[in-house]
Amino acid sequence: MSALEILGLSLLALFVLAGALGTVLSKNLVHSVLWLALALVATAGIYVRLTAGFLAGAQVLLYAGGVITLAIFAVMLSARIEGGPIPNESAKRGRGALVALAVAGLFGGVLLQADVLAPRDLPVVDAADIGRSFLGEYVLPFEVLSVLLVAAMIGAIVIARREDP
Amino acid sequence: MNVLFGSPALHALVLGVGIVSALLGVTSYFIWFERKFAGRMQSRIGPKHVGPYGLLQPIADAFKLLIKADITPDTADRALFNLAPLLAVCVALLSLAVLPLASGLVIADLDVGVLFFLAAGALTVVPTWMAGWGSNNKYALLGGMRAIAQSVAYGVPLVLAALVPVILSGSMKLSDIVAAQAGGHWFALWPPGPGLGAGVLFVLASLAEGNRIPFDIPEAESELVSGISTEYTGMKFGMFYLGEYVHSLVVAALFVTLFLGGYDGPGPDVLALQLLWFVLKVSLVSVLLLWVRWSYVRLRSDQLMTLCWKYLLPSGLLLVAASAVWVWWTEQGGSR
Amino acid sequence: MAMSAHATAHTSQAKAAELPRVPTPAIGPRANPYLDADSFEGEGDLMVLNMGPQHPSTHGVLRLKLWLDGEVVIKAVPYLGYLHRGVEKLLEKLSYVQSTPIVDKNDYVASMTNELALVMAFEKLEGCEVPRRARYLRTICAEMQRVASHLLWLGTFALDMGGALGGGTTAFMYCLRERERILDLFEELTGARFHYHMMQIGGVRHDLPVGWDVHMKQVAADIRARIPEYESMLSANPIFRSRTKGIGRIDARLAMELGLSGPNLRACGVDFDLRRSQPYAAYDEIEVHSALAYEGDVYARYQVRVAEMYESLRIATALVDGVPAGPIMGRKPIETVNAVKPPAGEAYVAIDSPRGELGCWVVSDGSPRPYRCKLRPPSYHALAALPYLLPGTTIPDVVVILGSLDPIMGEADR
Amino acid sequence: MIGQDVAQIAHERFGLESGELGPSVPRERLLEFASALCEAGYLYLVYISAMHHPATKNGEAEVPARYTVVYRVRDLARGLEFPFRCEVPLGTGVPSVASVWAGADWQEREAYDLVGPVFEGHPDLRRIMLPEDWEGHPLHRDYAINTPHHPWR
Repeated sequence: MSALEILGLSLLALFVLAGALGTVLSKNLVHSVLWLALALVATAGIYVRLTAGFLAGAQVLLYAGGVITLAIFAVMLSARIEGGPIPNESAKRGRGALVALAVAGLFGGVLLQADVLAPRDLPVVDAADIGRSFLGEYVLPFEVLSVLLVAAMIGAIVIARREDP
Repeated sequence: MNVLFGSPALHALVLGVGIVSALLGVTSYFIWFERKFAGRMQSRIGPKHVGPYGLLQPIADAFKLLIKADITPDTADRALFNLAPLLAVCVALLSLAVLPLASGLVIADLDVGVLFFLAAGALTVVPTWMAGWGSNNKYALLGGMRAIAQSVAYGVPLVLAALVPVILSGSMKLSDIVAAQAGGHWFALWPPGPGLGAGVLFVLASLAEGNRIPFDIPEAESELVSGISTEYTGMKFGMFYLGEYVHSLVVAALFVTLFLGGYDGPGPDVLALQLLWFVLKVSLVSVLLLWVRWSYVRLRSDQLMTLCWKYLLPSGLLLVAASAVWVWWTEQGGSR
Repeated sequence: MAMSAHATAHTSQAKAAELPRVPTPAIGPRANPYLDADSFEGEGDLMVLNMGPQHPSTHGVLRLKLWLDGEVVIKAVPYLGYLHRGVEKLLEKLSYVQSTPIVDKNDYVASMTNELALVMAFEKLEGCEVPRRARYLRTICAEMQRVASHLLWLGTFALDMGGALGGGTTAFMYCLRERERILDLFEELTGARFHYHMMQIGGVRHDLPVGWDVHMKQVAADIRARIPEYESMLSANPIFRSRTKGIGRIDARLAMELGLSGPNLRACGVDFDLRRSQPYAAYDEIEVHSALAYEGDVYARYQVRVAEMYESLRIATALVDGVPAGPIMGRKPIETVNAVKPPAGEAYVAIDSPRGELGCWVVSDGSPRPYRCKLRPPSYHALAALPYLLPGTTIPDVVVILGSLDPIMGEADR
Repeated sequence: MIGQDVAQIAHERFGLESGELGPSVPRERLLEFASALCEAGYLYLVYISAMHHPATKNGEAEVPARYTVVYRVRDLARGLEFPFRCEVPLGTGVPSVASVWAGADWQEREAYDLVGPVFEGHPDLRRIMLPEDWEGHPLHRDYAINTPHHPWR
């Protein structure tokens, strides 16, 4: 890896970190959602660096375009939307930090064992390969997942439907 | 990857700066053209005082916007309010990265070009909503909420419409899609059904995602005063304006690339000629869009949703299925 | 000419026999939309939106306080008075002669009709006869004014539909282009383009200039040929139809109780036209076919107004050919401010202005100033329908419904 | 055209004589009279207005200050009109006819705002033209033209 690439990757990592911290630490719920958007888009940038372009595109399209939008909807529907900022009081910060530290330790341990810093050639996975593996090797999990999603969707409609016709 | 200037990084840098500045210039004159065009449509003249035929009007407008008072409301969410116009322009410019203007003349010919464009389109809603929320104005908030609903809804038919050329060409790389249409096999013309249908769907959904008339309900000046841009003044307002026009030009360019053969046209494959064909096609599509814009009144927000979920989405699914069947049939032995 | 499909016409000859007898439902307590107007005990959190008085689509300075659930209006309360200029008080302080220019500014897009109602009330009070030529000129002016007013309405209505930077402006520009030609006609006749001061007690102020009739007929023919173009741009457009049909429906009974008049009333299927039931000016000499629609929704009001434009052009063209010779004033010239002194008494005169029944109720105590002068503005009555029409609609519909009632705040607030 | 049918009703049921200006209905029977009109087909409310007469001396007899509230209704099907009025001394309310004709709501509000009579039983009697904090009623004959008022917000 060249120095430039390391710099770029660290910058992206910094963005992800800032986004994640902003999400949990921001006092304003709306800001939290937007920090989350930053974290998600920066993650997509890391995917691009890892030559997983398809994954990056899907990440932005689904997470930044879909999930963030739904999060905004959820915020708007649950809070009174007139006037000033919507407060975001995080409860039990200490325990949260503890869990976060534990997770970080876990990931760190795994990463150190996996020897990620060793230089190697990244395999180029293009969209066609992903498509083939979805419809070939992994066709059963893929279809089971789609059935699950359809079931979830039907369930959501059933729950959301009003009692009166 | 076809590289014109030394390393890929240098290539992207030079082309990126060049294309973006060219596009900004083109956009300001596109606005001038639109004003002239609308003027002629409405039996009036349009700008004519600044320079010959009002040609210096865009420059005057830019100066006017720059010297206007830049007001941030006291109760606004300052960070979001000030960041939103900047992001709006940036996001609108993002799609340019994958757009092949001529053979080899592309900033980054990504393998997943179509996906990149769709992802960039999905991002447009974030600055719009930031503006709507950050203004702390009820009209702006309503506009922002409308923008979100619209973007969530119209993202789906947009993906389906863009999927059709991907299926037909077998690639998500925009240069491959253009190559697949070479020699006049434009997807809007051939195969007869799905291509044209998807093209229309693409334009409708992109107009809706870019909040252009007749789908401009987040701005809706007769109802919401000016929607998301109600509180914006000066150049910050100008950036929204610019972003909207850039977006509409990019949509026209992508429509040309995906459905009208991109830079493909009669004559030898030289850069200048390809560029000419591309510009010509984009201009034609843009004029068509202007015509629609200056002829139609706005849809109501709920009608917009009905149109999307009840008509565009099913027809998009149908078009995708039809194009898949077409590809299967041609591979089975039918010939092109 | 393409008269709208649902618009039918009745002639003045057969009016009494053909008029549909309106059913009289039992009178009962009616839910009043104003109850506790400043607060609202609704379910959940409602957003209160003040639409106006500064808003692009409130036709001047109307303020609507809307209680919104998302975009759906739960309750709407109009607030008036932002353009209140105390005209009725002014009329009490000015002499009869001085009053006509004041009311010019009430309905500022149809000035001719304002003056006409006021002047006719004074004439009735005074018992003054108006010569036939003056009555013809008044009728021609009133009908051309109706076309100009409806053209402006059509244009602004298209703007309300949306597209102030799009399709709406295109229709607006076309309509203003035609209206401009009528203003030119009035300028030729009176020297003014907006506030004409054409009518005066006993007749009209200006006689026809030479060649005006030819000019007018040309303008009328041109506009008549162009209106189908606007119809093809608006009512032939599915977006326009889907945004107007079934929206803002008002039933005939409520329309009558509220005193809606003119096109707003005729769009509810009530065939009532002051030009036929109480012919004034020269309407007793010409057949008036008033347009009628039955749905009572926004689209019906649009249809009625478009059909009225054809009819007004026909009336004006027919009359201008037969303008009789004679004087244009029925009394000796008014030379002093206090020259008009009607005997003590009261009079109410109403005319069918472009917006509906424009009435004037004058009380005289024998002095040169009215004791009391009340104007009955059709816009005020039309706005009273808003609290009944708006709940249950969405914000885009609010603008469209308001526009379809064609209120002019200068007239409603006076 | 004045509706003779209602003039007859007014004469027979209420004992009122209606001349050119219509009958003067006593305030106690106003609501009853309005309902009778509405039942007779006079569904269209043309206008409600009011005027104020200051106290005058008619020879020796003193005529107290009073309000005259005037009404005009119409039967659209037959094209007949019928005006009537109600006179009350200052300080006495007039029954509201908003329960009979929905349009009376705004008409009475305007009359109250500009002239001053109070309509009893009105669902929401507020000023409509003038600001809420306005003092006095401008079309009152005694209203001084230089009455101070708060600036319009």
